[in-house]
Amino acid sequence: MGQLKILYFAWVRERIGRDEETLPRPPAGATVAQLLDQLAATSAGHAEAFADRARLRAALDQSFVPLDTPVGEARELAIFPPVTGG
Amino acid sequence: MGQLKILYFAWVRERIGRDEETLPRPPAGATVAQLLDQLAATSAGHAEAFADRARLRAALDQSFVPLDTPVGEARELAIFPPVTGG
Amino acid sequence: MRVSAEDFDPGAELARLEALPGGAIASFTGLVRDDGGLTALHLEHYPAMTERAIADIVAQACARWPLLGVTVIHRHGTLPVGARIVFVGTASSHRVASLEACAFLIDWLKVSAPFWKQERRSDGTRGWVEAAGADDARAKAWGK
Amino acid sequence: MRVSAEDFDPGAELARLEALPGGAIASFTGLVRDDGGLTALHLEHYPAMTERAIADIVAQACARWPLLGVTVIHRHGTLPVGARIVFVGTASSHRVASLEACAFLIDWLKVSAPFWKQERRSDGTRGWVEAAGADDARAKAWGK
Repeated sequence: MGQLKILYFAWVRERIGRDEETLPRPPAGATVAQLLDQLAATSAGHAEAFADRARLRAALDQSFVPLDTPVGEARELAIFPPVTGG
Repeated sequence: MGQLKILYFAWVRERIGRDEETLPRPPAGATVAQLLDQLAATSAGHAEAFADRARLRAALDQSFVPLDTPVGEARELAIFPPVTGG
Repeated sequence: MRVSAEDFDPGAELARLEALPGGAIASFTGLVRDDGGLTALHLEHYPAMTERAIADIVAQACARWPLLGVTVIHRHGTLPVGARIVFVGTASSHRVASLEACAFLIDWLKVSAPFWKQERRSDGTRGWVEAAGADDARAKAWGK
Repeated sequence: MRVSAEDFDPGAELARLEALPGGAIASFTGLVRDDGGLTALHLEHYPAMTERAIADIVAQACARWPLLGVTVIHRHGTLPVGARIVFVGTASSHRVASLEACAFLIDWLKVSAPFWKQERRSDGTRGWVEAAGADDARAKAWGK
């Protein structure tokens, strides 16, 4: 088992109203997108933040991944808009 | 009529042994290359400097020109190797 | 490589690169630009990922070009108009290598370093900057 | 734009470009590189043509990219190993414009500014540097 820490940044963080939360690690094979479906049911803020998946990016253990990537053994998932640094 | 000032740079200058000379302006239609033929006959240094035309570049009144360009009304001709600045 | 809220001195950064034996130094500095009404940019970042992402970009550049030195500085926090945001400097023995690596690094920072810019305007409004598709296209043009 | 025997301060040049409203500053600095046995480069130039050639290159860059400022400095005379030779700095509102214009300017300086480098070596020999075909090809790649 174990825990999965989830981090939010920029307007994703603002809509959800928190910068992190911790969940039990999802079942083997569950993808980031499936986890977002599950989280979207937990609050109006989550639902709004995750409504348009095309505007979301994800990182597992600090590496960018597509949303259909299985969470696997990762300890940290981050959800955020496309980056705008530089 | 009038005069044509000729400037030499880098190893062209060294082989000729001077950095400039002045000639009567050549006849209408005469090209830079024809002028080099004429100058090559004036000293061993000129002959050596102008032996390999592929290694020479020219400027008429401070603008690069191909060697087959007529000298025309220009007042200053410069002969030099390909540039190596920057 | 530094990620910091602090300002930096581009002249001192260039001097450090000039002291290397390469002879060809390229740099890019990005500042907060006044587009009319902007007072500041606030830069949020993902600290645990930032260092890793920038180290990865620098390693890619070093694998691709013969570089003798690379400096990447990216600030975070609230930066007023005219403040420096980012600096990339490269040193090489080859002019083309230093220029290309510098352009590569800043292009990749734009699309793969986890920073988000929020505009703060003189009318009190705030808005997150949207990613430009052109940046993605330009970074992809470098291939992998 | 300056052609001078004097040294210059890249940090001060960058600061001047940063003071413009653009926000995107690119630079290139070229130094005398120690290739083993070199003690100095002597740079000869054609003064009456140099100013015209550099002004023409800068005008081409300004016609091609939306630049807010351009600095070109090229030294002549005898420059020891480690000395600065050339500086190109560009300021724009657009990252890509400043980077491309900077690369364009240094590429064109290499092939169209009337400077000739002579190497002076520790064994007392001197030799004129031969033009590299690659520089010509790279400058031509920018088109006209």
